[in-house]
Amino acid sequence: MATKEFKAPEMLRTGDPTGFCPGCGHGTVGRLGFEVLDEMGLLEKSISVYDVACDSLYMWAIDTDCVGTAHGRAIATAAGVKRVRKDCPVWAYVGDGASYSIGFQHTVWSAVRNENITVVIINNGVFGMTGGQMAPTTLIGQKTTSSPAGRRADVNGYPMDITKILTGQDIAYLARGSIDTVANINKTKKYIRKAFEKQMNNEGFSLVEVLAPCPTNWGLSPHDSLERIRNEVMEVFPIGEYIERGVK
Amino acid sequence: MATKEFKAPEMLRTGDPTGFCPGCGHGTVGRLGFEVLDEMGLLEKSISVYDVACDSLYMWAIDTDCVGTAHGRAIATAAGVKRVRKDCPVWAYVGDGASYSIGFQHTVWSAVRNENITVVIINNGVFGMTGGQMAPTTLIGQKTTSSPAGRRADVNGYPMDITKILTGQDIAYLARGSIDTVANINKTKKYIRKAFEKQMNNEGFSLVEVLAPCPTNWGLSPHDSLERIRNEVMEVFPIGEYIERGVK
Amino acid sequence: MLTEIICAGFGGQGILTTGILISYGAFKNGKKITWYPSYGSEMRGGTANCTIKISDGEEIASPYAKELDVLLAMNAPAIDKFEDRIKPGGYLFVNASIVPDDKKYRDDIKVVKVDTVKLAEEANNPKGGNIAMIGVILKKTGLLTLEQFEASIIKYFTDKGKEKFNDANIAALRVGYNSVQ
Amino acid sequence: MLTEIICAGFGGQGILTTGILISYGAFKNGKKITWYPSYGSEMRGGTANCTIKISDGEEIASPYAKELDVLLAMNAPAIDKFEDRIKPGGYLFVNASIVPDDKKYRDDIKVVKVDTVKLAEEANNPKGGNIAMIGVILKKTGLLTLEQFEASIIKYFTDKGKEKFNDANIAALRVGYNSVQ
Amino acid sequence: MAQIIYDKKRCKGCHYCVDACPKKIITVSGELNDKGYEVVEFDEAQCIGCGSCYTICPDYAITIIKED
Amino acid sequence: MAQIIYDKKRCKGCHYCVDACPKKIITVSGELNDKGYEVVEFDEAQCIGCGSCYTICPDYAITIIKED
Amino acid sequence: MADNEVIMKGNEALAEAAIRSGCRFFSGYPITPQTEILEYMSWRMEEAGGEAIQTEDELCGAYMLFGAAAAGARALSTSAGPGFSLYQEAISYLVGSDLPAVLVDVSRIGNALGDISQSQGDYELIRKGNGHGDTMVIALTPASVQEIVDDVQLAYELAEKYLHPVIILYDAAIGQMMEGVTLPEMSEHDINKFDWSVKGIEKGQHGRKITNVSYFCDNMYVGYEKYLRDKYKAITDNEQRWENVEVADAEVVCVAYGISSRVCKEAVRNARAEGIKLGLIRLKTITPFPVKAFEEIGPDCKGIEVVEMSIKGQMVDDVALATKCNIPIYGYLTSYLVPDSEKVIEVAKDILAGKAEEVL
Amino acid sequence: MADNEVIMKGNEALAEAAIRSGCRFFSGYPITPQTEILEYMSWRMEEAGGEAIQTEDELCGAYMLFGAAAAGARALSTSAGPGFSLYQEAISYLVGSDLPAVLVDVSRIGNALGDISQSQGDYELIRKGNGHGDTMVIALTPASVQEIVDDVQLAYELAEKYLHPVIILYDAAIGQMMEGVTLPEMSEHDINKFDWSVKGIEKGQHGRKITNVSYFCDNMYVGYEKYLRDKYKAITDNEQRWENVEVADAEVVCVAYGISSRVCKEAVRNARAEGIKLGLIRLKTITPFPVKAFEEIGPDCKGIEVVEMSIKGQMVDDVALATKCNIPIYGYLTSYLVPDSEKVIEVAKDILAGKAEEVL
Ligand SMILES: Cc1ncc(C[n+]2csc(CCOP(=O)(O)OP(=O)(O)O)c2C)c(N)n1
Ligand SMILES: Cc1ncc(C[n+]2csc(CCOP(=O)(O)OP(=O)(O)O)c2C)c(N)n1
Ligand code: SF4
Ligand code: SF4
Ligand code: SF4
Ligand code: SF4
Ligand code: SF4
Ligand code: SF4
Ligand SMILES: [Mg+2]
Ligand SMILES: [Mg+2]
Repeated sequence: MATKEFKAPEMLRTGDPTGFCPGCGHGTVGRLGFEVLDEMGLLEKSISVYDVACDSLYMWAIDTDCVGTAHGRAIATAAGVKRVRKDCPVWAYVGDGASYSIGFQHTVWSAVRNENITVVIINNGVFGMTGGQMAPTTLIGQKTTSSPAGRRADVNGYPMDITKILTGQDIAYLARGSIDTVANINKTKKYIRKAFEKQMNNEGFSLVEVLAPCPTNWGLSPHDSLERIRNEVMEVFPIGEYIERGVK
Repeated sequence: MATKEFKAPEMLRTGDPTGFCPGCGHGTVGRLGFEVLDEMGLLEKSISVYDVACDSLYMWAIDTDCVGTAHGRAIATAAGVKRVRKDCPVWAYVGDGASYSIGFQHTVWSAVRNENITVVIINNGVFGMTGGQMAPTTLIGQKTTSSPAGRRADVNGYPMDITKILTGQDIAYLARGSIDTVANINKTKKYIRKAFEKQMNNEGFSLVEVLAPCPTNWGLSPHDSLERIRNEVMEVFPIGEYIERGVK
Repeated sequence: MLTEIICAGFGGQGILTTGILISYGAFKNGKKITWYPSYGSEMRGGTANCTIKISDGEEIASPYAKELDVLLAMNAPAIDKFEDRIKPGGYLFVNASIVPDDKKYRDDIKVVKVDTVKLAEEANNPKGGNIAMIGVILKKTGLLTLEQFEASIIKYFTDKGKEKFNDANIAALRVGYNSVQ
Repeated sequence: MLTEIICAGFGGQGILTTGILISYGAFKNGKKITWYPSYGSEMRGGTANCTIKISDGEEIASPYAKELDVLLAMNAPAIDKFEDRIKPGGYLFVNASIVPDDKKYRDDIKVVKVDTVKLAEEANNPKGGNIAMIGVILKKTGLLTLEQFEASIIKYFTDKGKEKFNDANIAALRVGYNSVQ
Repeated sequence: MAQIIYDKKRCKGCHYCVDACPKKIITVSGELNDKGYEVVEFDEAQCIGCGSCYTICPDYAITIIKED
Repeated sequence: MAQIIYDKKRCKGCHYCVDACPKKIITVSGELNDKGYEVVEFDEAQCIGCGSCYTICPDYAITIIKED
Repeated sequence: MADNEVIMKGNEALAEAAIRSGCRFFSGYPITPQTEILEYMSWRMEEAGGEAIQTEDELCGAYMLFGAAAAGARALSTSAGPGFSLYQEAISYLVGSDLPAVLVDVSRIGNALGDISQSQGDYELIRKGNGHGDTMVIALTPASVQEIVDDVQLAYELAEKYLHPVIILYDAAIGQMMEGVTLPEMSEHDINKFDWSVKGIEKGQHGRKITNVSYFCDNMYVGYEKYLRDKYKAITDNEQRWENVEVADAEVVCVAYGISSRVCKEAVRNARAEGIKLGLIRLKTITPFPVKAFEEIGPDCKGIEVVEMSIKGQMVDDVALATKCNIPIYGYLTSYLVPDSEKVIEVAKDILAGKAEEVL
Repeated sequence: MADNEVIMKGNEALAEAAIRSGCRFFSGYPITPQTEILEYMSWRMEEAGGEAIQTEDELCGAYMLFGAAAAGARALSTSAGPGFSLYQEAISYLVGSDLPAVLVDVSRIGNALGDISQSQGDYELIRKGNGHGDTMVIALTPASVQEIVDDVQLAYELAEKYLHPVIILYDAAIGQMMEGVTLPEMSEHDINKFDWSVKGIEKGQHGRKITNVSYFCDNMYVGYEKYLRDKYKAITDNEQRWENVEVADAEVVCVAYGISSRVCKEAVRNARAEGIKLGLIRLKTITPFPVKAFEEIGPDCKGIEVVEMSIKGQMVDDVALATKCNIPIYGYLTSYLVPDSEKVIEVAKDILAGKAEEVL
């Protein structure tokens, strides 16, 4: 009798509960990464790089090798790690504030140099860790603690869409997923899997952005947060695969 | 009897000779900017922002208000100036190293915020001031002091093309000119004029990149440098208008 | 005289604002105050607290409390965390509409159970539980007179452009105040 | 004994390398040396110079020269800039293939005019003018013997993988050396 | 037939699973766990082992073992 | 007819103007200016006042006044 | 009680005071424990008719400030610990370009990320860091919300008097704390009032050049050496600020600033009540370091007690120099804990009893 | 003469020595006067089988270094003045995370852009800067090309001994100068030799976490306070390095490092020949500051002459503390000019004649 198990990697199940807020998307997205690494037999060999935002809570949630670096510098740091540890899967697991504002330059330049790392970016539309300020991905009209009247295009510019920025770069892989539904979660997992496969194939830079809820700073229930992703966020940030080298 | 004069703005003609090397493109490109300002009656009101590369030599070549700021920070600085001096035409006149590597983030983010400034970027394919190291725009195969065997895509990535990066941004104007021929110089001047007009119209961010020679660090005669632009550089960096708001 | 107070409870219970209202009342009546939040990554814990120090004369040094004169506990974890720090003879005000009635307390402190939900209902101000609680505290501790506090709370909300809540707030305050025999 | 030398000329004249060759020769023959370029934004001026200090014993302090024992001037501006700094009795070696013959010099120094182009031709090494100049300097100043310098220059180019130039270089050196009576 | 292993102490009461279950057999229990979060309960008998609840749970609180 | 005003001391000897002149009336003179740059000379009589030399000169060394 | 008497968080009071001092330009990036400044500016500046920009990073924040200051505005940029480290290059540029600008560092615990607890670990960064080259800034260290407000006004005045950046340094405790405060009246700053600022010229005028001042000195660095030494000397001579509390007859003198100094003041009160002769030198500037405050120390002083929320005791060297190495220095050094006034007295007692260990 | 005896520029010798010390990772961004290091690495590192990356900016250079060090490599990143200011945050992170890494600052003149002339204006940046929080690094100050080479090897050893970043500081004069030098043999570094570095785990092993060390201390900052104080004390006790030249009987003692110290050495030689009792304390480390060197100063010493290419006299405070404020301190301070040995002697004579003015 065959059995099918839906089971998180042991290291996640047996560790302490995560420090994330109820309904936070970090729990799901991080798990997808670790699941993929586990299924590829790479979890132990993996090296995760976090910065100082909510992603850093994974440092205590899973017992693998990791580096915690400065805000916005996870991608640069991961590139440094990978160049020394060429056999290890190395990923930067980071927020949208980190990757598209303070660390934006490293995001793009790691792509230009085609650093052989995987980057997973949580697009939750806010600076979660610091209490919900406007992020590069904050939608027009969205109220945050630093755009109390709602983001305005004429003042703060339009939301940063990394798929536009990296169009035309010769990188291994670029995709955007979402975790608003089970189907989308499964699709996102496939993206992340491809990203790691390409890294292990030495194809270069792979980036998967994931639309995820921050119920705390959105001031919404977890349920309503997922609705918001479906109804508002996905319209501005369409999900799908954007670059796949050879295919493109 | 009507007369037609080809005459550089008085402040350029009567000042000291510039500090640029023979055949350096900075002389021509900077002049175009000052010509346009002069023709628009704005030269005196203008505020120029330079960083510390070869562009900074203009600080001593023309006697208008200017700010010299840190390497790569001219665009951010210019944005600060403009927000205080809304009536003055403010431009950042800078190198490709400054704008696409160390200051890349400010270049893109000033575009995202649609800062109402004009940016003119000298694409000379090297870090001129520091002795000809590889720049973001260095072509594949091009030898520089920090890529003595020629730039390699697999090591240093492909040349940075700002028109790809800013595709899809809602900015006022984006164009690339060249100064390899009289015709192209005249075309470039039109681009720069449009850029300033849009600024004075409060339409927001305008950027004109200009392909220009650095004979010194290319190790070529001025004549051969212009040839190189025509034969090699322009192929990788096509000239033309890329974004014009409303038209696009 | 120095009065040390901690207000604590769940994140959404308006704890910080309650503390601010008390502080403001004291300040507007000539006292020196400090108000200090627990801030930052504690956010995710879902709990909140703030420390208030009120002085009649001397400058206040540290904003941290040493020995509490008053603990305002809006939930049970707040009691577990801070009860020890109340000075003998000090006050513990308990939000009785959440905290189980059979909870045990130190016997060298004065425990005052306040059914904030009931008081708010009585005042016809469903959001007025915290202000009613302040009313109770004023009456019990004599920190400020009712009139003093009424003036300050009216000014507070009026300055914020929220004068339309003034009547309801005063009602809640009085209900709380008068609920104490 | 401390010998202070400046080599100066146009950017493309191989000034810095000439200085390095002299320094290397001295170093490989047991002397202490410092070599110091003019660097940075002077690049755009189109001139180049370097300062060499050679010591038989003592450590060299500053790499800057105080009083020149030798000025190697590959063009006229180099003479204008540095002639004053030559110590009385010191040497000025002039690249006579560029510097006009009627140029006036201080009369308390020894001026040696060297037609580098002619010497290079004689040696059948069109690029050998600078090395021929070194030959002249060696003979005049006795800084190193011809043999000492030959060994060092061979090693220098051999280590750089450029041994194919050795014969031509030695030829230029000897032509220069022997051109001095 | 499927087995549901529910680790209550990890649950944060987001109730994503309640929405995600196609059989609607996950319900809010009213019970609070140690951390004060309102946990859920499962009608295991009706579970089809689709794994949706596992997939959407951000806190690794659910494991599903489906025997074919 | 056009007038050419040539500011020799500004000239850096790049000789862009030599290439750019459609009439090929600008030539390298062999003369050096103060800074040691090899300056050019013009055959003014043949100048059509097109301004190409002005336009391509990076050093503001040339002014052209064309009278129609 | 007047309408401008309110209770406010230190951070928000700073923002409001800046606006009332005529600041119409703010640029910065969120970082705890000072994000309230940016959040406050994000709505308040528009009301005041100014510009508040949440920049993409600290570097842009610092260089927009640079540009705004060059244009003649009263400008502000604020950060904390790690973010303030990123300001270092720009601060050096502000110094080198003679630009008046006000910056704020709300310090938090630790090197690296550290944590967000209060701490006074940025003393050296502010007093000796300031980027490369021969830099020195003016650094004010308010100890209460009211003093923050007063110091903002002062900071702009000093910045404009010396054409020099001024940093206001306080710790998370003071930034997060609410206290009663009297706000100044609203005032406007005239961006055209300086002749050196860029604003466009009239025909025939010379252009203004905001760049390294050394370019305009006789013989460049030869002249600049004197210029800068004179400027630093003037600042050092004129701008020392401190508050001495019962120092003259004290047997132990505490030296502290910011939150620690408040605790020391309480300790002095309580110690004196016990008959212990404790005193306090409270530093209101750390640059210039108020060496003059130490002149009041009397012959009875047996030791100095440095009270500082730092691991290294970052202030100790300056105190030693201010006392000409003549008085033994002891420390009550905490990292993230606000010092306790009883412990301050205990340490003082140990010093008097010969039981304390010197820190230098 | 052996084959590894060559003449080299200081900057190139640094690069070659790093590679021969097993450095296989370099990241950096061009800036005069140290770009030769990057240029050298751009071809040489590939030969050695390592990675040399010209990064998009200094921040990436510093954080790639952080990552490479975390992965166990001997890593190097180099910059100068303005660029080194941009390293400040990362240095604080290296300190806070106990990462061994070597960084180089080749200092140049001035705050702001300054110019590219030699100078010793980054003393405070290196000694007291190092970003936010309670930071202190080990800082070596070689005075010759040979010493650069020796210090590179030493730097890696110290970095790995203390799990701490080490900065090598020298001025443009030493970086641009060629001298004779004996290079060490090529050696390899085993990236797996540290148990703390990230490298992937075996099943059942615990993951390694490179982050703030405070997280792993008892009671976080309570434990970290002790940990860091002990570390700093060990460094201060064990790693002071200096060279004393005729100090014991000297009537005037010069204190200097780098290029200035070479000039002083010449001055001592010449002064002694004239019968003037001049001595020299040459600092080979500035952190820890070699206070022990000052013990040799004898009773005849009338004054200290600080010889430094800085406007402020950045070293003066440390010298005063090292002498317990007991000896008058005078300065011969230049900014961009390499000091002159005759002038060193002149100042010494003035000191002896009572004609010099104290700098502190
Ligand atoms: C240099 C620096 N600047 C700012 C901060 C403060 N900071 C920490 S995390 C963060 C933003 C986090 O947002 P994001 O990257 O989107 O991650 P999230 O928490 O939303 O997942 C900020 C601004 C810092 N720690 N260091
Ligand atoms: C923070 C900092 N990093 C590096 C430098 C050194 N630097 C000065 S100009 C320059 C590059 C100039 O290249 P580019 O911007 O292309 O201008 P160009 O001279 O080619 O016109 C560099 C690396 C610096 N001054 N400051
Ligand atoms: S603040 Fe937002 S991103 Fe951070 S843990 Fe909470 S929900 Fe997740
Ligand atoms: S180095 Fe290049 S860019 Fe700079 S002035 Fe010379 S030619 Fe122009
Ligand atoms: S999804 Fe997970 S955490 Fe959320 S309620 Fe269900 S079991 Fe609990
Ligand atoms: S496995 Fe599917 S059917 Fe079973 S409880 Fe989970 S979601 Fe419902
Ligand atoms: S283009 Fe101008 S600078 Fe060049 S040679 Fe002609 S006149 Fe001289
Ligand atoms: S104006 Fe035209 S024709 Fe006359 S010299 Fe210049 S380029 Fe030649
Ligand atoms: Mg985010
Ligand atoms: Mg360039």
